Amino acid sequence: GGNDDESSASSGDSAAPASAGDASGAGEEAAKAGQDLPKGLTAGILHVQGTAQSDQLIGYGVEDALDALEIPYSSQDAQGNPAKMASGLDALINKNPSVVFGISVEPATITAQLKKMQQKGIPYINVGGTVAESPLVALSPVPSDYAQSAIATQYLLNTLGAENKESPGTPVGEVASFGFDPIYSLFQRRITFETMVKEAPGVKIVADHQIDFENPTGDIQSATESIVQANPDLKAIYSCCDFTLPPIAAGLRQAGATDKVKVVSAQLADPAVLDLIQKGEIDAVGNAALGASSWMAVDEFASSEAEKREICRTCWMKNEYMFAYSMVDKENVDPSFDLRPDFAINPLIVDYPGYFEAKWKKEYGL
Amino acid sequence: MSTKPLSPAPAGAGAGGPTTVAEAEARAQRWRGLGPRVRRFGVIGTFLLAFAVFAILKPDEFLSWDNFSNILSSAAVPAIVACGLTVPLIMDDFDLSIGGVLAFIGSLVVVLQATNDWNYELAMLFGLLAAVAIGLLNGLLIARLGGSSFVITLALGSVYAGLVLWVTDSQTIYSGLKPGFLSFGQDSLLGIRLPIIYAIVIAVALFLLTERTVLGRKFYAVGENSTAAYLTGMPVKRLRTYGLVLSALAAGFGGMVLFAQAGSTYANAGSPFLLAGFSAAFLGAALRSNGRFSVLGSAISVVLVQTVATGLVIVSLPSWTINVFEGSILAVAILLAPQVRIWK
Amino acid sequence: MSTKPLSPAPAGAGAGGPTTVAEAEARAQRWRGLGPRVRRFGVIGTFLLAFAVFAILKPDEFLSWDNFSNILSSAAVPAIVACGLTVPLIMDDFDLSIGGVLAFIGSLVVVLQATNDWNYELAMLFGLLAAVAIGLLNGLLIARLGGSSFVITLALGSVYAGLVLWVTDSQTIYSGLKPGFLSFGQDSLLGIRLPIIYAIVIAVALFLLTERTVLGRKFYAVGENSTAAYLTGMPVKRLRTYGLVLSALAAGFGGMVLFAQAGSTYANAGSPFLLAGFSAAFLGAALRSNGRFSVLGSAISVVLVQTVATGLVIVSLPSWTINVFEGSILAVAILLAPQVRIWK
Amino acid sequence: MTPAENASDPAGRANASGRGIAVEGLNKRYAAVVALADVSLSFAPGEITGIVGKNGAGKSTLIKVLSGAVRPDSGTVLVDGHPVSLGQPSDALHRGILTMHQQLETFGGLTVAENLLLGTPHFPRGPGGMVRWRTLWKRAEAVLEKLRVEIDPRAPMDGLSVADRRMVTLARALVDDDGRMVILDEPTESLTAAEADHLFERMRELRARGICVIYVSHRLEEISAMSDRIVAMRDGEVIADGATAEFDRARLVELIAGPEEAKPSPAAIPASQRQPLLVAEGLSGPGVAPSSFSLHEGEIVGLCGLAGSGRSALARLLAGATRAEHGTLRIGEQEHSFGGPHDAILAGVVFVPEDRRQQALFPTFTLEEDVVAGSLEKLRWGRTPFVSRRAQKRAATAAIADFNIAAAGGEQLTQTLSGGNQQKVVLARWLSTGGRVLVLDEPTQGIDVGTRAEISAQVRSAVEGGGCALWISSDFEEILTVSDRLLIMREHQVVAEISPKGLSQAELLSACLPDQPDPAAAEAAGAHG
Ligand SMILES: Nc1ncnc2c1ncn2[C@@H]1O[C@H](COP(=O)(O)OP(=O)(O)OP(=O)(O)O)[C@@H](O)[C@H]1O
Ligand SMILES: Nc1ncnc2c1ncn2[C@@H]1O[C@H](COP(=O)(O)OP(=O)(O)OP(=O)(O)O)[C@@H](O)[C@H]1O
Ligand SMILES: [Mg+2]
Ligand SMILES: [Mg+2]
Repeated sequence: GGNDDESSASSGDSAAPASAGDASGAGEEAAKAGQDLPKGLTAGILHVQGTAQSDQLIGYGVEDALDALEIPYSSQDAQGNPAKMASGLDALINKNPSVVFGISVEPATITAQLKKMQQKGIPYINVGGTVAESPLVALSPVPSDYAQSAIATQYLLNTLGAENKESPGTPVGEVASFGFDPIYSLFQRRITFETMVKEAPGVKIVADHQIDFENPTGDIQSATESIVQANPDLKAIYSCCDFTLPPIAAGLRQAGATDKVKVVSAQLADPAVLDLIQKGEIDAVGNAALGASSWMAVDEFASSEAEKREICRTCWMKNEYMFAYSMVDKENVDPSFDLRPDFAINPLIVDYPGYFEAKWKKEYGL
Repeated sequence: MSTKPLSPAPAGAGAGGPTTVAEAEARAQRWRGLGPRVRRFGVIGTFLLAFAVFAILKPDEFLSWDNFSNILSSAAVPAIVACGLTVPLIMDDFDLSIGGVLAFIGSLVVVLQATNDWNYELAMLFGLLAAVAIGLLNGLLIARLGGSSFVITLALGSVYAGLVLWVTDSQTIYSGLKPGFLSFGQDSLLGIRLPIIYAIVIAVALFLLTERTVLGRKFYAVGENSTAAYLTGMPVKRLRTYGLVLSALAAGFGGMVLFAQAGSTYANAGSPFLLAGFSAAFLGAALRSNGRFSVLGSAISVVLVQTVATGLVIVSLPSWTINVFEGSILAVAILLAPQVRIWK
Repeated sequence: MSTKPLSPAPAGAGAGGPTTVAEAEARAQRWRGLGPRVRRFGVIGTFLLAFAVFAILKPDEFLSWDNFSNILSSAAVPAIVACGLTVPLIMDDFDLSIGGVLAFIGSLVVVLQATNDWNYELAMLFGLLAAVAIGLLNGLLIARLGGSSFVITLALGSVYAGLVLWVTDSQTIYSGLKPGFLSFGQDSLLGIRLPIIYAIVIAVALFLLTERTVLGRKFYAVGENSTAAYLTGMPVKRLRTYGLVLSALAAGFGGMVLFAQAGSTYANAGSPFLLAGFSAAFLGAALRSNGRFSVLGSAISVVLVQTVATGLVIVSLPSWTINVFEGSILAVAILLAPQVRIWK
Repeated sequence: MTPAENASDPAGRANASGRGIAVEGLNKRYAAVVALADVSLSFAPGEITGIVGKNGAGKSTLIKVLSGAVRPDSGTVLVDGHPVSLGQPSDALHRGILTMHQQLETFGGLTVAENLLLGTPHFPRGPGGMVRWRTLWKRAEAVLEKLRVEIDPRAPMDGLSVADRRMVTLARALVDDDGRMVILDEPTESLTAAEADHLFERMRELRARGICVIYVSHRLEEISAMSDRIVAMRDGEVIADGATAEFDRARLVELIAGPEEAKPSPAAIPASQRQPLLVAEGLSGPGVAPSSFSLHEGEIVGLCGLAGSGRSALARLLAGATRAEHGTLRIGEQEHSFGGPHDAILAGVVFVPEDRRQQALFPTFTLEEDVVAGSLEKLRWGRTPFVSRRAQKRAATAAIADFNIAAAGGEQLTQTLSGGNQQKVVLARWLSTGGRVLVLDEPTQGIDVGTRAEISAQVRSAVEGGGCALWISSDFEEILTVSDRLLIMREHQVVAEISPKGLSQAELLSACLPDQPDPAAAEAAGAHG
């Protein structure tokens, strides 16, 4: 450990600063012989909540991508505790890595550490989920919350339309939503949902429940039951995120409304949800291949190192198709899912690991 | 001889000012112009008022059997945990490990049946034994070796939370749970969901134990004055250990019910029960005429609080006002509570 | 009902068996074969041992100025909050509203400058005044009207958490913070980060207040025996109100520092401080020779716990073992602590 | 027989008879303090042993050893000649040794019946360990009946007056008719002669049943009358041990207080010069029916009554701890209506409450901190808000000397002081505040004879400069000697005023009894005195 990336970089090769200027769109074309990855790169990984399946999924993505590049790394798990986010990042910085990948850690809780990293010239890259914008975050190649929410909402509207006996295709009915606005990405999802529903005049949002993050499971389950009771005509529930689904399913089960109320959600990372989809307790979940976020992040970091240029904030976007936004429902659910090696909840639609591994082999000769 | 407390409430909670009961009462009467009859039913009245508002706003939804059953079933696990932790609290021991114990025992039982393919009854039995062992350890460190209950149980709670990650390998376990185990958490008996029945049975059992048996009276004696209890030959350490074992058992059982209800383990399952359990116990104490912790008080408080929370969801207010209303109802109720204490 | 579980007063919880201090000591001596010299430094010794292990395993990282400064700066806001809540705790009042107050006052100050474009100094002043008002309200409801501090502050904490959502419109606010405000949380003085300096100043000020002044002596008197304090002519209600105001002020100031440090508000900012603050206060009390809550004890505990947490992070163990080690170190330290209390 | 010979003998005596309880070579130290130094004693069945000694002499420590509450550093306890290990109180209880400790420790929130019987074999246990409440009430009533106490067994303990609580704990120790030993540590503290008589009756009953009774008291007349044998202790040692007949009062005083004679109290100011300082007219409040009386400058007025007659309630009223309902209270020229103790303190009232443990002591304060707690403002360091450590030390040192407080030093925690010394701390705290009107509720409880004289001298000198004192004491012997005038309370009302001169204790007691036929006679006696 303890390398100084500047010096090792310059000793690695001499044709370095050439392509620093045309950062955007450099991508594949920039692959030239001689642009080897500098030696001695190391990385740190900061988990926001190591017990969360989504966190593990994204984390494994980063780890496997780094393994493919033979970059050693060390990890810290903040266990969802802001104080530990800060001290975990401190510990990572102490090891003087070339880069730190943070898994959906809100920059606000680690501002002091990010400033220090900026001074030391260590880039901080956010992977997995959207966080508040910050100049201290060098890169954030994450799936779009709007997109995930939009496909889920559209799925829901389509279902409601299909169920409409009087004028098929026109969605009607009462829906409820679960969300938590203070988290920015979840706010984006709810707003998308709300905006799209407003355009369907037959659909009415009868409840908008804000999750109690101190006691999410108990709160969601009891709120589900209450909402179902308070709104006997409820047709569907839209939720921001996958962790709400087991308690929502349990609440519906208790209220005996599993069949009556459709449940659709954005974001899919927890395999427990696959089980619920297969059982028909949850109808569909908007999925993005979260692991792709990790590989894109590592790729951009590697390119910037190889090409001796700043990290490009937008270059990853040309690969956004890898997220392969899609709905997982009973028709296409694959419950044999394993976190490794698939990194996506359903059979890979786009084989991004293969793509990047091939690309790196070609560029860096690994 | 008069039975009325006339000496200053001996350094009691909230004492400070009023030296005699009569004086406190007189003073209270002065600032609030309410008749004693009204104040007597202050706490319950505040809640009833809140319920009435819910019932008027959403009569069909709030006053339905479904809603009632929903409230009770949401209250079941918190009530089990709260009743359990009330027992050591009676003896002035804080058991802050309940969150960790709940998650650990629950996960253990799930892992044993799902991963190790044990019989689910055996797994549950093992879970209960493990809970007893945890309680005994707490008792050893706190009652025998004299550690501060607050710090020891907090520390051990963190250990158990770590063990949860270890036994579950940091995964959510949702497959492999035996059907019998799921029925244990999800079935109904005579139209009443099983967790509600468990909660009632446990609350009644612990109520009888603490209020009606000789052992329970000794628990109270230790809580009132542990030196006096020791001097009168009561096995103070053993009694305190019993209390900690009971709370660990209740938390462990609560964990099993929780995961059986949910049909899976999940992360951080225990932590919400910590604050909820203690606030129920303290609210229950404030409701009682003598200000003491009691199993019944805790159980009732859990249900009251859950009813308010559900009612607020049903009338569907903006989310921030839910927090505000919930807090305000609680605060108003508690301010009327000392009256009850005075008038007995 | 005593809510002070650590008091070695006759009815104290930690007591249980031992009638006299010396007797407890004799008994303790019997079961542990350690010399008194060793036990005297039990707690601090356990921590030092842990630190030594960290230092040996990762000398460069653990023993660096950077690490030291990191630990202190992570400990700064928790220490401010813990020192504040210790003051009412000395008088047996639990202030569980600190989490809500911290988030509310912090958000208020951010919103006033970012959304309403106030001068940041003015916003901060307003925030402090609001904190005082909150403390006075707590004091009114608890000390004057006799509500249970545990339940009232819990309830009001929930109200303030709701108000956070209201003032921030449920959004994370990260733009519009004035540069002066950001410097207030992020700059350094003589190479020491400002939050560390604030924490030290506040800890020292509250230490002097509670341990060295007439007022502080009265705080302790109220905590020891509020009836006696009342009969001695001390304005018990006013003193308890002061305590609650001080803790609200500290929490509010902590919130400002937190958000200035972060450069934005964020969700659920307050809740981690609740348990951390109280465990520090209780640990601090267990560390002291007479088992009393003290500002210094709380401040030192925050730093000790933070150091262990950071050390465990640095030696980078699997995450579940971190929980287990953290809990175990705390438990062992506390078991050695009663010795210190006995031997002074 | 010299005390020393006597002290070594009893063990043999107990061994020979095969019955009884003995201690041999007991030693107990607390840091620098020697609480027991090589104590060997034996207690024969059917004998009442009185233990006397100054405060801090080690009496309670001896009792704690016998009851298993404290382990000696060395030495053994022999029961019927066999050494036993009394590791904890239950060990002693199982051997039939029942104890009432000096410190009043009760279960405040539980009922009287539970306080009496919980933890004893007499507690009625139904099927499944359930409490049989009805039996419990009956048994408790029966137990209380033995002491002629009328307390509702269902009443919560913390609603009782100190005297009633004392009676309940006493009844608990006296519950067994077939135990081996009953130990009572200052049982008559805060009891008047009327209640004490019932206690003595019961003690004699136990003696007749062959139970050893050990009994500690600072009331010398009482101990002379009740005990068969007296043991005197000083500095942890037994300094005298013999049949009661061998001790006359003077010898007892010398054994307790040491050779130097107690200073005689300064003479009272002649009645004619006295100005009324405190005047109450028709004053009533919680526990006090309308009462009229006055206290004059330079006067110590004794307030007498049976337990429960409202003396403490009146004291609380005067101290502002409870609110007056009707009537007027004047101090000097000014009429007062106290909103709380702070008002009373401003008006110059100093109040020493009766219930030391719950209303007076700060248990984990150090001796220094506790003694100055009433006069903190005087200890400011200049004009700063800080407490001057030096001033505190000075004040504490003065108090320790003035009140003969036996302690290891100013740093000793008040809860580890002996009972009498705790009381001295409380008195010192109050008397150093320098008020004009002293309201003293059982000020000398638990205090040894030597210091009692000094305390009355202190109070006397405090009132000398234009103050007055209301002195409540259940010890009629004491109240007759200290007071210039006596007020009698019956049924919550001040009903009479008499002069103590030439009054006997029996006469005083009969004046206090509720069915006193002719209060006017007593009043007349007071007026003419
Ligand atoms: N736990 C303790 N720690 C330190 N010293 C103690 C402790 N208990 C008793 N002592 C000391 O031992 C000595 C003897 O105390 P003890 O209570 O036996 O006296 P006593 O004869 O009962 O006096 P009193 O008449 O005042 O009740 C006292 O000086 C007291 O301060
Ligand atoms: N607030 C009150 N309301 C009604 N009765 C009261 C009140 N306060 C006291 N009493 C009555 O006065 C009695 C006397 O109580 P107190 O504590 O004053 O004892 P006391 O008369 O001083 O007797 P002693 O102290 O000798 O036991 C009580 O037993 C009770 O019956
Ligand atoms: Mg004594
Ligand atoms: Mg009295």
